[in-house]
Amino acid sequence: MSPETTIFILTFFVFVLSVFVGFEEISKVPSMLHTPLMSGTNAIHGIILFGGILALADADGGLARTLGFIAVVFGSANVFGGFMVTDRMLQMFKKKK
Amino acid sequence: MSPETTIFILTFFVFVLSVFVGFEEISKVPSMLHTPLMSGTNAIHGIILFGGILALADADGGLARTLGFIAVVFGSANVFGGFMVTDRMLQMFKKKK
Amino acid sequence: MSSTTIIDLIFIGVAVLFIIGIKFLSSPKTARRGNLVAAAGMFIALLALHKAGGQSVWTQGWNLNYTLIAVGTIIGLIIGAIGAYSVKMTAMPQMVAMFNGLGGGAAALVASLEFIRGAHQPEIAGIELPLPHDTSSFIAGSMLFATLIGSLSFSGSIIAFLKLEGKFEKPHTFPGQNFLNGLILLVILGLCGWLTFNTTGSHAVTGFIVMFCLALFFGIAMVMPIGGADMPVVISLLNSFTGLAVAADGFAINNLAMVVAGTLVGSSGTLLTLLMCKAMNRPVTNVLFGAFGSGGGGQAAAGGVAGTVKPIQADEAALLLAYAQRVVIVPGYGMAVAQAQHQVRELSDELGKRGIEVQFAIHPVAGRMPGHMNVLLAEANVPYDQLQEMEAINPSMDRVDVCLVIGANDVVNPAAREEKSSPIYGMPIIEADHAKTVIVMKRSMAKGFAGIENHLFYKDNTRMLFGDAKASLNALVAAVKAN
Amino acid sequence: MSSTTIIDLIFIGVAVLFIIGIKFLSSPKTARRGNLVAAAGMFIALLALHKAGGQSVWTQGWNLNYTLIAVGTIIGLIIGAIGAYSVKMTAMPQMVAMFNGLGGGAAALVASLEFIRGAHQPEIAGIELPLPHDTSSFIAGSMLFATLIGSLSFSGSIIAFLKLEGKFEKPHTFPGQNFLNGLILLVILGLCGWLTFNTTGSHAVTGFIVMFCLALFFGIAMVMPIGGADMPVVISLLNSFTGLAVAADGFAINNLAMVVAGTLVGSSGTLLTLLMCKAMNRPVTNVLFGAFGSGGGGQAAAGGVAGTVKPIQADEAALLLAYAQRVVIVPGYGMAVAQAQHQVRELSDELGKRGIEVQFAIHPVAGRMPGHMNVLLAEANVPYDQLQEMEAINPSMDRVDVCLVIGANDVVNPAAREEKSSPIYGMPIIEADHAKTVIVMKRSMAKGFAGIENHLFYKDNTRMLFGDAKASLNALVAAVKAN
Ligand SMILES: NC(=O)c1ccc[n+]([C@@H]2O[C@H](COP(=O)([O-])OP(=O)(O)OC[C@H]3O[C@@H](n4cnc5c(N)ncnc54)[C@H](OP(=O)(O)O)[C@@H]3O)[C@@H](O)[C@H]2O)c1
Ligand SMILES: NC(=O)c1ccc[n+]([C@@H]2O[C@H](COP(=O)([O-])OP(=O)(O)OC[C@H]3O[C@@H](n4cnc5c(N)ncnc54)[C@H](OP(=O)(O)O)[C@@H]3O)[C@@H](O)[C@H]2O)c1
Repeated sequence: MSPETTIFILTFFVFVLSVFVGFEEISKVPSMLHTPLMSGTNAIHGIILFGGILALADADGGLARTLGFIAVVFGSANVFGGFMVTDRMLQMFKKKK
Repeated sequence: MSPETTIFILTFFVFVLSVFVGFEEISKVPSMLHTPLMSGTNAIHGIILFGGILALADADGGLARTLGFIAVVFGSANVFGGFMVTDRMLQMFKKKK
Repeated sequence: MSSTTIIDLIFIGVAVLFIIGIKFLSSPKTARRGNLVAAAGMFIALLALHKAGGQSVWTQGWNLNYTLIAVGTIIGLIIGAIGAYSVKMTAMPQMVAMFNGLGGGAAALVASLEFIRGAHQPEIAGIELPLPHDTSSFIAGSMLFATLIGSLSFSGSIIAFLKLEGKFEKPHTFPGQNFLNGLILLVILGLCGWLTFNTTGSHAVTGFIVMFCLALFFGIAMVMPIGGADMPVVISLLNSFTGLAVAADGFAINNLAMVVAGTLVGSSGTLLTLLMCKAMNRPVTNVLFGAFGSGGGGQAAAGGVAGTVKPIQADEAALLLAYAQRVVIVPGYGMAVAQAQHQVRELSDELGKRGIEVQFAIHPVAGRMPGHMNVLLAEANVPYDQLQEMEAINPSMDRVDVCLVIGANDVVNPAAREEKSSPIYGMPIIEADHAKTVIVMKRSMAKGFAGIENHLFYKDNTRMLFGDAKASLNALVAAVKAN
Repeated sequence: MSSTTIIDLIFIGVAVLFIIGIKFLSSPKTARRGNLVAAAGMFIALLALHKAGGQSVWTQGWNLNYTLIAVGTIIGLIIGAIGAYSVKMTAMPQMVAMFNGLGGGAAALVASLEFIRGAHQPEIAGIELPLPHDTSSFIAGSMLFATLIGSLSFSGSIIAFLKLEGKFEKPHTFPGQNFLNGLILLVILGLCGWLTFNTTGSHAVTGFIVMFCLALFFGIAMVMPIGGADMPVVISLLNSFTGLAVAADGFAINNLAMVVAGTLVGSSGTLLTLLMCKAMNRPVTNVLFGAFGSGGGGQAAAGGVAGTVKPIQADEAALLLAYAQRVVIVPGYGMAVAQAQHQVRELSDELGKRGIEVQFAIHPVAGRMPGHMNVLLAEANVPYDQLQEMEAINPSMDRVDVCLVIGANDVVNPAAREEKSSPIYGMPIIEADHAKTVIVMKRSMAKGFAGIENHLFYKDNTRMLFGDAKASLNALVAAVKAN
């Protein structure tokens, strides 16, 4: 079996396992955390920034550059903004003395 | 990066994710199920039977054959006995009418 | 071990950090740390970033592209920071919607770039992705999936954002809408199906662009008909969509970290959406396709019910409070609208000074986003341990002298308990009606989000204190002080 | 897609079946189905079994090896079936121990075969395992790990089995034991370290064999000192060990299914072990290295405490029961020893007939294995819904007329609540002493597993009904019928 196929299979497997981990983790979460959790995970998919960077890194031609650039801006806003707004939300929850 | 390394990395990753899945799944289980759960997982690692079969399949020489044979016997007892004893245990738990 | 091996091991570590981060995020004590853990993971990933080939992105010669990357990242950082720190506490959901939309857009663009590139020079695909031919159509498929879902999430989130901002908050519906949407979706899927197996040539490019635009439009068409109050659920759904889009991108450009991160968000987000609907006791389909939610935040017209409404004045209410031993405050959406959280705090302190036991009963879906009340009261520095979950307080409600309902309606509506026919039947409620006396603060007899009558307002032990919550509370505080 | 791709996808499906199986196993309603799901997964995996190379094991020419495989599998099947179906309900833990041990042995043997083969013809390793040189030492490492852990689990489980069978149940300890064990372990690890980087040549083989034997011995030395009653915990630990060994084998022979299955068992087993200890309120280290547990099931000598013991006769006890309204039965290890579950059922039916409300209070660690009481009572067909968890029944214990304690001791010992000094302090107990009257059935004043006095027996509202549980119960039933 070609190593490429194996790699593909394994990557797919990693995907499947991640699905389970994701489900299991959320299964019992208090509703007051729904919004912060939504916001936190939202920040995590900001990893798309890297996709943008990779795409822009070897982009050639105006179109590719423009799209790549926008992707980077969007991604970066998603990841940085996401984490920051989540943190601000969660500050609210810290026990008052 | 050589595909072999990638395969290795990915396999390792699968391992890591499985650890998390295993932990998450058990985290909240009623104590009356501890024993059946122990017994059920015990049956699952009976998959070692396949290791034995593979080893025996291309074994050459008396020693290899003997060890492989023992491994197969052990593994097979583990997997079959494991599932059967678990099932018997769990029959006990079914709601009486 | 070769450096690339190490890099990959680093990415596994990153994935673990994400997993632990989400784990922590799902428990109040560790939530904040969880967010930081995830952020740390993201930072490490950024440093270790490398191409599918293996060479790091940072070690190769600087060029225009890198300038663009730097500039773009910084611009994004600034946008994000301003957005995150300028926004009012209560406006955070729309902020999340916005960021989520941007993420979706990015995912769509990345996928498009790959696809179009592949379409122009097919052979590259072979080099780029160390994947055998028999899966290349899978790759094309995941690019298309990422584009579709990503752009859908982009436009959808923007609509959600605008709705939460109060722009056309009312659902826009017209007959046969769901049918039309279904039709568009069919066309999109058809296009994707065709493109999956025709990835090259100008036709592919054209078809792709059409698909892209249709997806954008579909996002709008999907969210438009949904009532503004249901946006939290919609956002959560779109959030998991973006996650899946990112995962698909990960497959397309063969980036493991993206696959894992995206998938985690996708699956946890899906479950979260379902949990949110469960807390409102509504099937998710009802949220997405039902015309319910039209109530859109209490603006609905008042309706008549047999029974008498017994109004009360602030000073009389103050008396009741001042001589109570145990008071429970039930805040709702109205408190958010009136921005009355600080006055509420003042009142509870005032009562506390007089040795009265004051507690807040928080309903899981009070307000318009989960944790809405917690956020507001926390902002007003109400001690954390004064907040009680619904389940915790209900059993002792009949030992409460005065239950003060501030701008809450559906979450204290006995119909959920008593009327099988009611749309909220079965939703757990805070049993305010069990208290010896109930004082309800609202401006009118208008209905709540669910748009239904509330018999609590007509019960013998209920008094209505009409007026804007903030105004009434100021009056109350003054009157209590006077006693 | 090539056939091998499909096979691999099948294995992913198998892994998913295992995951779902374990998931189901951890909830009472679905537990049995869970076991079947996992078994189904195993069967599919067997059919799809193929070599690292990719060719199926079943499609190639038949030869001696295949005959051996067939014969071996069938022998194992027979052993397993006989073991599984002949064993008494209460002896199931030792059966699990036995099967687990066999699995461990198999894991060790498989790893040894690979290692020795590699040691003889080094170059094979390269062909066999599609792994780059920079990880070959990792492979060697995992072979050694599998051998060490596997054989340790093998011998350890056999000792556990024998102890549960009542052979030298008492812990065998001598001063400096832990020290000696530590020393052996060091030697083993040293050997492994050396072997990891010297995998070839006759020296390697010798060293390997020595390591193997030491590991076997260590397994014995590790379990010997532990009291028979702690065996469930030990078995659970060894179970997760075997899991890890199998996973390591999976790495060694590059079999994904084995890696996943083994790891799942390893991690879930580890957590399960911790949960078991938690239920007994003892740190796991205490179980493994503490001399505690020496009590070994109530054989300890009786001790004197200030206070008077008030014996009671069967017929008098019967009167108390016959005129009670609510009776709670607390079964313990003694009921298991006396095999009195059927008599217990008879009594509860008899009382039920007279309109008396009878419930069973099940302590999580009553008996000698988790769920011990559930299994016994289920065997005697006690209706499932008559069984109450400790947490559920404690709040209402003070509304119980008669609490009938049958061969339970530690799990109803108030010391856990009151005496900071007590070894079981902090363990949640069934609050039998809150009942109006307590009747304790045991043979003597002997201590329980924890080997400590129980003040409950001396309380004013406690009566002791001495004698073997089965005998006493028969007397009771007769007397109740007489009334
Ligand atoms: N939390 C979530 O995640 C979420 C998400 C989507 C939907 N929902 C839904 O939202 C509802 C929440 O229930 P709720 O009781 O919190 O709110 P509600 O049922 O929507 O009722 C809010 C009430 O506050 C009153 N109000 C509005 N502005 C006010 C002001 N300035 N001063 C005083 N009162 C004011 C309104 O009556 P007047 O107009 O007469 O003043 C209205 O009846 C539930 O039906 C829930 O399912 C919740
Ligand atoms: N469940 C588990 O997984 C597990 C595992 C390991 C350890 N443990 C420990 O085991 C203990 C369980 O507590 P437990 O109260 O169930 O049992 P226990 O504390 O061990 O007490 C059992 C009592 O039953 C009596 N008994 C023995 N044979 C009898 C017979 N034939 N007829 C009547 N009485 C008889 C004994 O007193 P006489 O000799 O006077 O009759 C003894 O005091 C806990 O300490 C727990 O931590 C539990």
